[in-house]
Amino acid sequence: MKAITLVEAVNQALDYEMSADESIVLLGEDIAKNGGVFRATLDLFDKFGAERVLDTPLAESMIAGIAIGMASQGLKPVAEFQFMGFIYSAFDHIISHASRLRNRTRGRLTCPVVYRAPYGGGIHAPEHHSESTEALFAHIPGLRVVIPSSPARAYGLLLAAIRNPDPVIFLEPKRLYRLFKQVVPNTGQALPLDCCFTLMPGDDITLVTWGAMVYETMLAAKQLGETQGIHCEVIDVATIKPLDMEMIIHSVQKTGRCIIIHEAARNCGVGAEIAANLAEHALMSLLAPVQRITGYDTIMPYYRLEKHYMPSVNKIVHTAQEMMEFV
Amino acid sequence: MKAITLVEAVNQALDYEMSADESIVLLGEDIAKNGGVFRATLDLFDKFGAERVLDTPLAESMIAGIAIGMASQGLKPVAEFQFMGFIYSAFDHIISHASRLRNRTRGRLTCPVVYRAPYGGGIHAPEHHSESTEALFAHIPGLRVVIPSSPARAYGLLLAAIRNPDPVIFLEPKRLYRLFKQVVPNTGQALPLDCCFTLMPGDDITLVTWGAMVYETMLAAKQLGETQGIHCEVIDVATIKPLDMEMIIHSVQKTGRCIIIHEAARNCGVGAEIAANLAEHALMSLLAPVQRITGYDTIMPYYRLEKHYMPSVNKIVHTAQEMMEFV
Amino acid sequence: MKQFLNSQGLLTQTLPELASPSHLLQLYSDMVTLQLFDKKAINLQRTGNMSTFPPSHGQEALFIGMGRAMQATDVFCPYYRDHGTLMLRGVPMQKILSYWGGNEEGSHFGIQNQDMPITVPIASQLLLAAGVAYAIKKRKQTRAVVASCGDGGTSKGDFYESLNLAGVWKLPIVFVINNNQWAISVPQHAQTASTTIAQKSVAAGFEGFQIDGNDVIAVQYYIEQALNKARNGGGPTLIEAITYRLSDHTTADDASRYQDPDQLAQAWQKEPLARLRTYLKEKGHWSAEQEKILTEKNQQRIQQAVQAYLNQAEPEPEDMFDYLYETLPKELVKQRQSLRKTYRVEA
Amino acid sequence: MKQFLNSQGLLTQTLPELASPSHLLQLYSDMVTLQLFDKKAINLQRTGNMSTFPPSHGQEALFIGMGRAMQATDVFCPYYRDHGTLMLRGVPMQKILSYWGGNEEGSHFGIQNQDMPITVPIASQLLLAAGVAYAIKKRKQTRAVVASCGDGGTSKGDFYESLNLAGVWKLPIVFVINNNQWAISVPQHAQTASTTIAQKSVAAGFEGFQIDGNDVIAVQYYIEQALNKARNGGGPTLIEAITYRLSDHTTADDASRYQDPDQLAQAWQKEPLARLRTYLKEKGHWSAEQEKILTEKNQQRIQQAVQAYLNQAEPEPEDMFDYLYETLPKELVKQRQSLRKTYRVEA
Ligand SMILES: Cc1ncc(C[n+]2csc(CCOP(=O)(O)OP(=O)(O)O)c2C)c(N)n1
Ligand SMILES: Cc1ncc(C[n+]2csc(CCOP(=O)(O)OP(=O)(O)O)c2C)c(N)n1
Ligand SMILES: [Mg+2]
Ligand SMILES: [Mg+2]
Repeated sequence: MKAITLVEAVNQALDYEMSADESIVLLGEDIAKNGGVFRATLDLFDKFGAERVLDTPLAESMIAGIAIGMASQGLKPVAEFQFMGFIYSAFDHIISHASRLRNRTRGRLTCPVVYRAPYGGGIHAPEHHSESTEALFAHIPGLRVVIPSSPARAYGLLLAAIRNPDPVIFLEPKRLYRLFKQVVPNTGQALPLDCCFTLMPGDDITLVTWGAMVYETMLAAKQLGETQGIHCEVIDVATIKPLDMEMIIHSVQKTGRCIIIHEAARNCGVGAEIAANLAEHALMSLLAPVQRITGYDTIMPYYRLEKHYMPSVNKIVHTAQEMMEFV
Repeated sequence: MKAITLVEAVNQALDYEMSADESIVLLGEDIAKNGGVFRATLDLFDKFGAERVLDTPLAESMIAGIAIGMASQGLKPVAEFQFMGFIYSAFDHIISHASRLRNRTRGRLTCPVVYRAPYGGGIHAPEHHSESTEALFAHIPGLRVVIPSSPARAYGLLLAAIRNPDPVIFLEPKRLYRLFKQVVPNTGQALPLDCCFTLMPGDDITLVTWGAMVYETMLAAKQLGETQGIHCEVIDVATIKPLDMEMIIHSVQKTGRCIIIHEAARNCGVGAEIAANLAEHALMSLLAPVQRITGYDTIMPYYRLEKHYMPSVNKIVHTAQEMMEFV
Repeated sequence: MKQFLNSQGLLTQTLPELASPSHLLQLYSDMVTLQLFDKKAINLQRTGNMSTFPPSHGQEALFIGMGRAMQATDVFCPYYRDHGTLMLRGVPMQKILSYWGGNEEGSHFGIQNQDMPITVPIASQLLLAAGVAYAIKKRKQTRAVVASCGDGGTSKGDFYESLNLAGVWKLPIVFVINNNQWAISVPQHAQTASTTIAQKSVAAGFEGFQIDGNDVIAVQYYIEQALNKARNGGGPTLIEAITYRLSDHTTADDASRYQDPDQLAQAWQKEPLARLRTYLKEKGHWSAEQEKILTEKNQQRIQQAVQAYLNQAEPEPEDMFDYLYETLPKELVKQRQSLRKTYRVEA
Repeated sequence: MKQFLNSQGLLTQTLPELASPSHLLQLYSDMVTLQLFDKKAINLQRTGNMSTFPPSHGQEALFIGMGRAMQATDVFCPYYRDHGTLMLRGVPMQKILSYWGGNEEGSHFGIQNQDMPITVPIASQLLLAAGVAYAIKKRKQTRAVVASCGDGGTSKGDFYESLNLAGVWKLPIVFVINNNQWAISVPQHAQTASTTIAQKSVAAGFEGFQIDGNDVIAVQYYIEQALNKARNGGGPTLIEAITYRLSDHTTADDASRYQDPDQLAQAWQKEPLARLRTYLKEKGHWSAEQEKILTEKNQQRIQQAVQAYLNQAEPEPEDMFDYLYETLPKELVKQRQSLRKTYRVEA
């Protein structure tokens, strides 16, 4: 079997599920003939036709809103926002309607929508093309927020997201779209939407991360293990909402130390929620203050400076070393 | 001098500053002849005329966007969103432009806008009229977020917000609009936009809160002090962004205990940021895990149940007692 | 402005087939019901039994005609003032009261129904409606969507985005704008410089026209026509119904702050019930006696609904968790338990 | 479609006053500059010296005519493809390169200027522009705003909200839509069912018309007219300029995936530079020799800008903090220090 990239895994999941389930429709800008600007929907227009793969007019509020209307009729729309930075005008529909339709109608109508968007920085894109504002969605009751960090998890989590009867924000770390490949059997096997993934076991420090930062975190963990004998447990949160704190707390109770790494701005980022939970539920296990390594509380700079904005392997290694020395 | 309500204090601040500064314009829905649905702009249309007090067409994205354009020309727009629940379609302009204009142009253009909105629950309003999603703004670099909790602070902080050369989200706890009165001298004296207010000194527990919950927190603190000899230090955060963690940490280093109380949903609320900071910077002072008393991670229910959603005096008292017993 | 019955109760063109005497009596009766219901609801608000309520006065013909124009299998996407239409869609009065009385049961509707719940953020329902219309079109069903909105709502981007999509995808949808001349305190001429709202459809490349929204016959007839067109693949229509808000915006509003009393008095001359009553009386189909019976029958029905509303059990606090997700995430199960505990402690 | 010079280089109506031979030479020269600049920028991208770039090919007449129509005191609110106009507004080429080269210095513009920076979220600039126009109107200045947008952008709510406000507030603003037939891969007929984009102004109650966006004379003339109207209290105008995107959407795009080569070949027949060259040659104002000199002069100027761009210092990492707020909050001062430290450590 051929190894595939993360974006190919997204395509494979869409293809698999569209073949299995007639009610799925895709919609977005440039997703039909063009196959999406990142080619996530490549060939699906040819395969499933113009009634199931819809190029919409250019309007994000519209994309979000019509998807909800479609879903209320039993379709399962998978809507693509071309970049996460263009999702903001769709907020009203996501917050006011998608997240609430089931609750508001006491289950009379439901909203099985998946909102996909490429997210995060690191590809030298223009302004607004490198956003990582997952925390905004994580604060909204009624939503689920999912972020895969490997081809296999992209495949399994996207299948789960589509099958889930409630709205899911599915953010795809675009820096990883083509960074590495994996063999991903096209078996239609979904992954759970409510638990973290332990990517590496370790006893000294728990490194909690998601999205593209999983990549740097794994490199740092390997380096720490190999060169300094510091054994990190690496957790890919993957399902940002609901947050599987049990697994994280369990790990921190074992290691006594925790570093949370994310690309988004620090203030009120998802890292804060994790750290707050640790302060509430694992206080007595902590051997050192919980650290967050995050993007700065600045606007993601134009691309010349983006590498300075994003957490680096060095910084993770350095923070881990300091933490081991804390007494 | 006559004591005034919080909403009257807002009006007084607008009136004072509009008299002093020609460049201020007000805009929003129903703010002119009608004086705003809460009467925050009462009489200002008559006093300052149709060129400075503008009823806009009904469109929040528009209100947010034109305010930025006005500001770039040196006007100082104070825009009202009728309720915070209708601000979401304005997110794109607030996030993509208001917060970035100065940075993007390296200071060539600036954005001295104040976005006001009544916020929070507790007045038996219809759906979408009881939102408290301040955390969403707190995550956005380039913004300031201010929430007064008394007539005097509404007056002083609103003056400061208007005078500040950068965009400010100014959220007015509508439950407090007419709940109590204070004498507020109309001296034009602004309050600082970067520090908390200690409303009550105490040695046992630090209670950190803002907005309408200041009211319940003060009642709880009094009750705890009078009936059980538990002395709470009550901090009104007031300026949610930037967050004055120094004052909070200082207090917690003294008391060793902290309860954070807010009305907004718990997950990724501003309380998480405060707790995370305490876990990072005051870990060794903590005698008990930091607690958050917040709204649930549910949609603010229609008004029959809103009292069950919001933190109560009882719950604060109860949590404080438990915390004192923690060993 | 398309019309059959003018404000003097005189015909301005031949009546359409639907306007049989019995049907006109039905329409009249529906309007009376709505009017009495609204008075009662305002009363409930004044007596502290409801928090806010947006009355229908002056727009009864629109709400009723729209309801009667739709078929059961069509889908209605209402705005917050549309309870008159919702009642004809089968939503019990008690549910309308529940909705404005702060209980989600009101949005459940209590019946099997695919209509959207009341949508508070202005004009957002129009995009939901376009999505519904696409689902109908994709499945080649002969159903259509009515998407309703106020004049103020036509200033929102969502209005235009929805029209534009409906045009380019030729969706089976009828947009009905209740132009009641006001958006709270903002008069229509402060919303837009376009002479009519109907002409806004030019921007989306399909037909739009004005109807007399105080003429219940015109309302039903032209919406029916547009729905037929939509069901048969003819695409969208924008209908601007001219009405007047003969009341405060809601019970929380005081229109005397901003409204010219003369304008209001003039608008009363065009009120929708009087003209139909005049016409029916003229034709010998209606009498004071019948009016009395109708009123009494309605009062009873409304009183029953009000009693049911007042007697209904308070919702359970945990309800706020129970419809959030199909499966409640474990963290929320804990929160739900904690709510239960707090509730017990405080009770 | 208003036009002076057709694609054969023939006049279709008497030339306006502005079209003196020397001015036509200027316009031609501007277009050549832009075309050469774009080729160079694409080259920089291909050689790894720039990340993404949106070329002007096929739209040079629009960008140049629009720039020449404006007065210095007017305000320009561009979209991301408008660097041709920005150059005429006084923004140095080096700054344009910096912008697309990932450096905020490009949005500073390097000059005193109230024009908006390039606005990436589609159509959002139109609302900023309406706000600018209100400020101008309030202060009773005789200035006006040009707000520019692509055809795809007219599907966004912001477009309509801005038009609607401009109409009802009678703002001094000219909306110029570059209808280059494509929004990335989505053709114009998939954006809207309205026959023209110009007619969308009907929804907002003011004038709209189409111009030949490949005719630089028409572009300058009609935008000037509309600006004069705006400056003199006549309110807004919507101008749809018909062009064609004779290139990929950006350097990141591959138009051959979705574009019919015949359509492209046809569009080349209407290309804006050729017709003006033909006309000028015909009239004896232009020669191959002059073309050569012009090209060389431009190449030099562009090369200088490119060198300056390539040689310019990298921005300092702390820059990301230094323009965020007028006064940096203390928490951010700490973050700035930490960045400095990390930077030193890693360097
Ligand atoms: C997006 C949004 N903004 C503001 C409001 C507050 N609001 C409620 S009704 C209303 C006026 C609506 O006027 P119109 O659309 O004409 O409908 P009408 O009430 O006249 O029937 C406003 C501004 C809202 N519900 N939604
Ligand atoms: C709000 C928003 N959505 C999506 C995009 C991504 N995007 C960039 S250009 C483009 C197409 C724009 O087409 P058009 O407005 O016709 O301008 P053109 O590029 O053809 O000049 C899209 C979808 C964006 N920049 N902003
Ligand atoms: Mg109205
Ligand atoms: Mg285009």
